[in-house]
Amino acid sequence: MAQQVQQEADRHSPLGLTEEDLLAMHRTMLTARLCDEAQFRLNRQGKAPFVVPVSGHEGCQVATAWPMERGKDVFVPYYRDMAVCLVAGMTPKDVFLGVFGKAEDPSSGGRQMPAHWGSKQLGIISGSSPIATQIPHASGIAYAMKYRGEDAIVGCWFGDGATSEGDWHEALNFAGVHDLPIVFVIENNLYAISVPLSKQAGVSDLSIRAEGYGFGGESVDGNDVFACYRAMVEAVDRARSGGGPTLIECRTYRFHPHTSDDDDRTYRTREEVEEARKRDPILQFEAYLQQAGMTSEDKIEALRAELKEEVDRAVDEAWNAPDPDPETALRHVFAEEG
Amino acid sequence: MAQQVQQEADRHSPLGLTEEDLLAMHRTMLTARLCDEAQFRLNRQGKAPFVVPVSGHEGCQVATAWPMERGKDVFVPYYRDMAVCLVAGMTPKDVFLGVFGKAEDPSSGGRQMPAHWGSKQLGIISGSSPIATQIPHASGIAYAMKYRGEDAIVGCWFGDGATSEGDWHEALNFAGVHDLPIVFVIENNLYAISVPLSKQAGVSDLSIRAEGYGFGGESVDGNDVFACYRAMVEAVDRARSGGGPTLIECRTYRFHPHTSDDDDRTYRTREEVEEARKRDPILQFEAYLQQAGMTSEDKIEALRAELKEEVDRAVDEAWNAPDPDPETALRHVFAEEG
Amino acid sequence: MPEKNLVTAIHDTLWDEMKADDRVLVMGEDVGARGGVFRATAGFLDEFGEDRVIDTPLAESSIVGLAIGMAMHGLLPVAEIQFADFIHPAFDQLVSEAARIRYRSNGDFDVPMVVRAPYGGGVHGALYHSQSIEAFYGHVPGLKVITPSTPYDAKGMLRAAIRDPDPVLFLEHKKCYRLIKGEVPDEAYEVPIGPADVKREGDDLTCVSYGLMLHQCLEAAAKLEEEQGVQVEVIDVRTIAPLDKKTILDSVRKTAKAMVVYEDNRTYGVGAEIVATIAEEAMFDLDGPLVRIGGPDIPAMPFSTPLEHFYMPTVEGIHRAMKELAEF
Amino acid sequence: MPEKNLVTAIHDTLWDEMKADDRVLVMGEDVGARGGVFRATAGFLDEFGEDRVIDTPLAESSIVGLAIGMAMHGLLPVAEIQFADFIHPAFDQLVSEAARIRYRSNGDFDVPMVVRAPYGGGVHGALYHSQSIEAFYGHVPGLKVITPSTPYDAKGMLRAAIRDPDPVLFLEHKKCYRLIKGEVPDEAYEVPIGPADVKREGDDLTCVSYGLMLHQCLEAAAKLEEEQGVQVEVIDVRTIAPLDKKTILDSVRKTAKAMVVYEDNRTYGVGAEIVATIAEEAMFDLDGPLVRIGGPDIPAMPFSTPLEHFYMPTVEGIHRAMKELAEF
Ligand SMILES: Cc1ncc(C[n+]2csc(CCOP(=O)(O)OP(=O)(O)O)c2C)c(N)n1
Ligand SMILES: Cc1ncc(C[n+]2csc(CCOP(=O)(O)OP(=O)(O)O)c2C)c(N)n1
Ligand SMILES: [Mg+2]
Ligand SMILES: [Mg+2]
Repeated sequence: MAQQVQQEADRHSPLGLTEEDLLAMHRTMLTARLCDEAQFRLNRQGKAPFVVPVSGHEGCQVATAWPMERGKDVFVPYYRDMAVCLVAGMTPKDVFLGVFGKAEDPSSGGRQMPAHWGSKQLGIISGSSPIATQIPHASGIAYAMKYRGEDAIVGCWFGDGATSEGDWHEALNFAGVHDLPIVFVIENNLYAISVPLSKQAGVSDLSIRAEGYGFGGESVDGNDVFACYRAMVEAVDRARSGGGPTLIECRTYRFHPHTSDDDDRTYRTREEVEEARKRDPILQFEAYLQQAGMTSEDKIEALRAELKEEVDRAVDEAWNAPDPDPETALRHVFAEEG
Repeated sequence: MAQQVQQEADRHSPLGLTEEDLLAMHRTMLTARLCDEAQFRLNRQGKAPFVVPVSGHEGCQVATAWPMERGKDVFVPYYRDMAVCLVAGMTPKDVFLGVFGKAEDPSSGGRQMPAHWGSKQLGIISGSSPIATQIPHASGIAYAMKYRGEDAIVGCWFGDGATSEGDWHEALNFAGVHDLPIVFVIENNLYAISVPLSKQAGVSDLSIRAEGYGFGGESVDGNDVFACYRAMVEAVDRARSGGGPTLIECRTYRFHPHTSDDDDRTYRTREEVEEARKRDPILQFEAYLQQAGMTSEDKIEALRAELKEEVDRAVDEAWNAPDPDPETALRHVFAEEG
Repeated sequence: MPEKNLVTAIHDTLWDEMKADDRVLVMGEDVGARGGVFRATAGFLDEFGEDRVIDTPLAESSIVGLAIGMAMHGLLPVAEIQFADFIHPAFDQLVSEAARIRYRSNGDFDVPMVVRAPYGGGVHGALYHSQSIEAFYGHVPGLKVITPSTPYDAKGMLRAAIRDPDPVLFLEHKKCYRLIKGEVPDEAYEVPIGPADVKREGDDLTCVSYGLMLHQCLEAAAKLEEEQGVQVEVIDVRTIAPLDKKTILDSVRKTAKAMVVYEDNRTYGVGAEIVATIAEEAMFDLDGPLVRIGGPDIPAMPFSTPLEHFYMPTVEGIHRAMKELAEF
Repeated sequence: MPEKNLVTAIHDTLWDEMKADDRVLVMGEDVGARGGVFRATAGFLDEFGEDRVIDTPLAESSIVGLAIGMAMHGLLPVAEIQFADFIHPAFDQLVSEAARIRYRSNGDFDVPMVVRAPYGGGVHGALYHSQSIEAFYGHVPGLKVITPSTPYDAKGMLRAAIRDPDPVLFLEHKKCYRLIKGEVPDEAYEVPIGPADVKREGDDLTCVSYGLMLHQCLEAAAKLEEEQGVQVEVIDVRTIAPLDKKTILDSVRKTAKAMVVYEDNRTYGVGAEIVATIAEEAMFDLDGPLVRIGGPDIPAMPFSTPLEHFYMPTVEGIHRAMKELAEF
C-alpha cells in the first residue's frame, strides 16, 4: 500500500528532473539492456568470445552517472559500467568495437578485453582488469582537481568485491584526509563472482565504513532510480562545494552470469535470480513513467524497436570495422617520438 | 578533584589484579624503560648503531600483553613492543643480543635490526620491518587456532601508521568475516615518524573503524594501565569465548625520537613532548601504587637500582657474546637437510 | 593408467592431499561453491566443508598473508590466486614475508605454504589474464618457483610442494590445462622440486624451455627429426628456482649448441639467466651461437586475435630457429 | 662549479623543478616537516606549502596509485618511497597500472610520474633497508628504470625523468648519498634516459656496472692500471630499462673481454640480461670467459657487521676478477 502511494507520488520534480530528463534516462537504460542482449547473442553465435553483462545494474548506473557534468567531471568506472559509459558519451558502436576488439575501439584499440572502458575525450579514465586499482587513481585525480582549483569532481564506481582490497581502503582514507571532491559508488550486487557478501564482509551495510574515513555514507535501493539519483545529486553537490567525499552503496543485482565464461548456477538458485528480476530497475522505472503518463506500453515497445535497430546497426558497423594491424602490437609501450 | 577521587579508588581488585600482579607489572615496565635508557647510552657511545625506543609505550604494552596466556596464546608484536616481548618472556639480555646483532640473538641471530622480535618458543611471531605485514599473519594464525579447536587467541600490536596500509584493512576484514579469536591493539602515539594523525586519517578515533568490519572497537587512555588492562581482559575473554575480534586503540605518546636515526625536533615541539611526559604511564602507575601503599619512593629507588644493575649485566653479557660467523649468512634460505 | 589433462591432475592431487591430511586446506577467490574459475577445486566444498575450502574476500595480499599465518601455526594451506596477473598485490607478502621468515628468524620459523597461480597466454585473456610472472619470483631467494607442464609432473610436484617445508609458488599454464593430456598413475608419488627434466633426448642441439613453450619446442623438435633427422634434446626446466644448472650444462656440453625458449617478455626474463649461465660455464664447449626466443617487450598480450598471435612465439618460429642453429 | 654529494644534487634539482613548474609536487612519507628521512626534501614544506609537499599516510600502493591519478590529470608528481624495500606493496600499481596505461589505452592516456626510491646496502640497514629492486622493475615493459650514480648524472637524469612523458622509477643508492661527491653545474641540463655512459675508457677489458658497485669497479680499475697498466673500460649502465645494448656491445667488441658487477642477488638479476646479451651478440668477438659478480642468493643483507660484509662484493674481489680476466 505504502508502495502504491509512493509510486503515485511525484518523485522526479522535487529532484529537479523534467519529463525530458526521465525519458532520456529511460532511453539510456534501455540501450544498455539491449546492448547486453545483443552481446550475449553474439557470444552464442561465436562472434564475441567474451562479454561482460550489465543487466540489472542499469538503474543505479544511469542514476549515479546522470548528475555528473560531461566535459568537466571525471568518470572512473569499472568493467560492469556500460551504462555509466553511455551516459558519459560512449555509443553502442563504441561498445561493440570493444566487444570485437577492433582497431577503432576507443577504449583500447582492441588491446583490452571488452568492457575495459576508457576515453580521454569523454573523461572516462582507462580501466584495467585488476579490481580496485582505479580507486587510488580516482582520489589522485580529485586531489589534482582541488590543487588546480577546478570546480570539477570525480565519480568512482566499483563492485562490492572491490571493497575488500587494500587499495580501496587506502584510496578512501586519503580522500577523507584531504576532503577531496569525489563520490565513491558501490554497485553491491551481493556477489564477487560466486562469493556472497557474507563471506566478503562482517557487515551487511558497506556504506558505514565511510564513517571510519571521516565522511558520510549511505545505502540506497540500487533498483530505485530516484533513490540513487537523489543520493548522487547530494553527494555531487557536497563534493563540488568543498564538502568532501561520500560513499554511496547501491544495492542491486546482476541478472546474468558474471561474464560469458561464468556459470552462475553453481552458486545462485534460479529462484533467487527470478526474485531479483522482479525488482528490475528498468521495469520499475517504466511503471513510474506510465503512472506519470509520460509513456505507455506501446511507446515503450516502439522505443525498444527503435533502439534495437540502432544497436543492430552498431553491431554491423563494428563487425565490419578493420582489425588492428598485428605490427601495431609494438606501439605505445612508451611515448612515440614527435 | 574527580581525578583525585578516582586515583584513590581501588582500581585493581575489581579487575582481579593482586598487589603481586601490580608489582610484577611495575617491574616489567621499569625494566623496559631502563633497557631503553641503556640502549640510547650505548648508541651515544657508538656501541649500538641503531636503537628503537619504547619509552612512553610501556604502560599500554604491559597492560595489553598481561592478559595473554604464555605458552598458549600467540603474540604478534611490532618493533616498538619491547615491553610486550618482556611480558612474553624475553629477557634484557635477549634485548641486547639483538641490539648488538649477536649470534645468540633469539629473534634473528643478528640478521635483523634490533627490535625485530621473534621466538617460536615464546610464541612471538617473527616480525619484519615493513609496516602492517604481520596483521594478515595474525588473522591467519587466529584462523588456524579456530580450525584446530584450540582455546588460544592472538594478540596483534601495531602503531597508528599501520592502520593506513591495505594489509591492515584486509586482515581486519577477514577477522570480522570469520569471528576470529584475536585482539588488535593500536598503539596510537599520534605520529607515524613525523606524520601527524591528522594527515593519516580523516578521523581522530581509529577504533570506530572496527564497526565497518562487524566487531567492537574501543579507544582508551594508553597511559592508564588499568584502562588498557580492563579493555584487553574483556577483549581476550570475548576472543576466547568465541565472541570474535576486538580493536583496541591505546592513546599514548613516544617520548624519544622514532629511532636513533630520527630527529624529532623537526616535527614536534619540546613543549609538546614535555606535556606528554607529564602523563608518563610509569609515573602514574607508581603514584597509584604509592597511594595504595604497595610501594614507596625508597622502594622504587631500590627497585630502579636493582633493575639497572640487572640491565647493565645483560648489556655486558650480550656485548661479550660472539658475533655470527660470516659464512652462516648462507644458512636458512631454505630448510636444511636432515 | 588413466589419461588426464593438466587441470584434472591438479584437481585430483589436491583432492587426495586433502583426504590424506586435514592440515591441508584450500583458500582463494571462488574456490568454494564455484569450485574455482578453472574448476581446480570442483566438488571440494561439499566434500571438505567451509572450514577447509575457504572462499576469501577479494584481496590477494591477505590471501597470501593469511596463508603465511596458517602455515606458521600448523596448517598446510594451498592458496589459489585466480589468475597470476592478480598476484601482484601480494608481492610484498611473498617477497618480504613468505620468502624471508625462515631466514630472518635464523631458521626458527618456517612457512610450508603453496600458492597456486594459473599463468600464461594464448587464451584470449588480453593484457591481464595472460601474464607470465616467473621472472619476478625466480629472483627471490627463499621462494621455490615451479612450473610443471605435464599432468604427470603436475601431480608429483604438487604433492612435493605441499610437503615442502618452504613456500612454493606453483605456476600452472592455463593454456595447458585442457590442451595437455597424459598418463597419470593413480598411486601417490612425488616429482622432486629442483631437478630439470630431459623431455626429449638428442645429440645435435639443446633446447631449454618450460610451460606452454615446452610443448611447442617438443613439437618443433619432432618435426625437425622427421624432416632431417636432427636430434634436438629438449629440457623442461620445471623448477625455475632454485635453477638446476647441471642438467642444462651437461646437455649443452654434449650437444655443443643451445637455445632457450620462453613466452614471457624477453628482456630480464628467465631465459636471460639460463643463457648467461651457459655462457659463463660452457661457452668454450659451444660451436654455435646462443639463441634466445622470448615474447616481445610489450606489457602483455593484447585481446584482438591478430595482436595476440603477434605476441606468441610459434612452433614454426621455434622450428626455424632450431633448423638454423643445427645447420650452423 | 660547486661540488655536491648525491643526495644534495637530488634535493637541489627537485627544488629547482618545483620552482620552475607548479605542476611538479612531491609526495610520500615524512617528506614534509621531516624533509624526508634522507633530507631530500628538507625545507620544501616551508617553501612550497602543504599542497605541493604532501605527507601521505603510510600506504605505498596508494602513494603510487594517487600519483598515477595526479599524472593523468595534469600534474607531474614526484613520489618518494622511503626505502626501496617498501615499494613492494605498490608493485601492482606500478606493474599493472603505471606501466600499462599508455599501452592499454592505445596511446590515449599517459602517466608522467616519477617514483624515487633509495635502495641498496652497505649502510647497516639489515634485511629490509638494503635491497636492490631494479631486476623486478627492469622486466616491466612500459616502465623506465634508472640508477644515476654520480651527482652530475643524478641532476641531469632527475630533470629528464620529471620531463619524461612516461613513468620513471628513479633509484638512488643510499650508500652513495653522502659518499659520492662531484661537480654539479648550477645551470639546468638533462642527461638523457637511455644511453649508458663510459665512465672510464680502456682497451683491455670491459666492466659493466651501476650503482654503488660502479664506484667500486672504478676504484678497482684505477688500482689495476696503476699496478699493471691494464686499461679497464668501465661502463655505467645508468638506465636499467630500456637497456642500452649498443654502448655495451661496442665496448666489448673493442676489448674482447667482459665482466658484469652488481650488488643485487646474482640469480635472475640485471647482470644476467647483460651477460646474455653479450653472449648472444658478441660471443665470437670474445677471447676470454664472461665473468659475472653479484650478491649471494640470500634474501638480503643481514644486520650484524660480519654478515653484512660477507654479502657485499668488495673492491678487492672485483680487482682480483679483473686481473684474472685481463691475464686470461
Ligand atoms: C585483483 C583481482 N583479483 C581477482 C580478479 C578476478 N575477478 C574479476 S571480477 C571479480 C569479482 C568482482 O566482484 P565485484 O567487485 O563485486 O564486482 P561485480 O563483478 O560483482 O560487479 C574477480 C574476483 C581481478 N579481476 N582482480
Ligand atoms: C611499508 C613500510 N613503509 C614505510 C616504512 C618506514 N617506517 C618505519 S616505521 C614508520 C612509521 C610507523 O608509524 P606507526 O605505525 O605509527 O608506529 P610508531 O613508530 O609510531 O610506533 C615508517 C614510515 C616501513 N617500515 N614499512
Ligand atoms: Mg559484486
Ligand atoms: Mg605512531
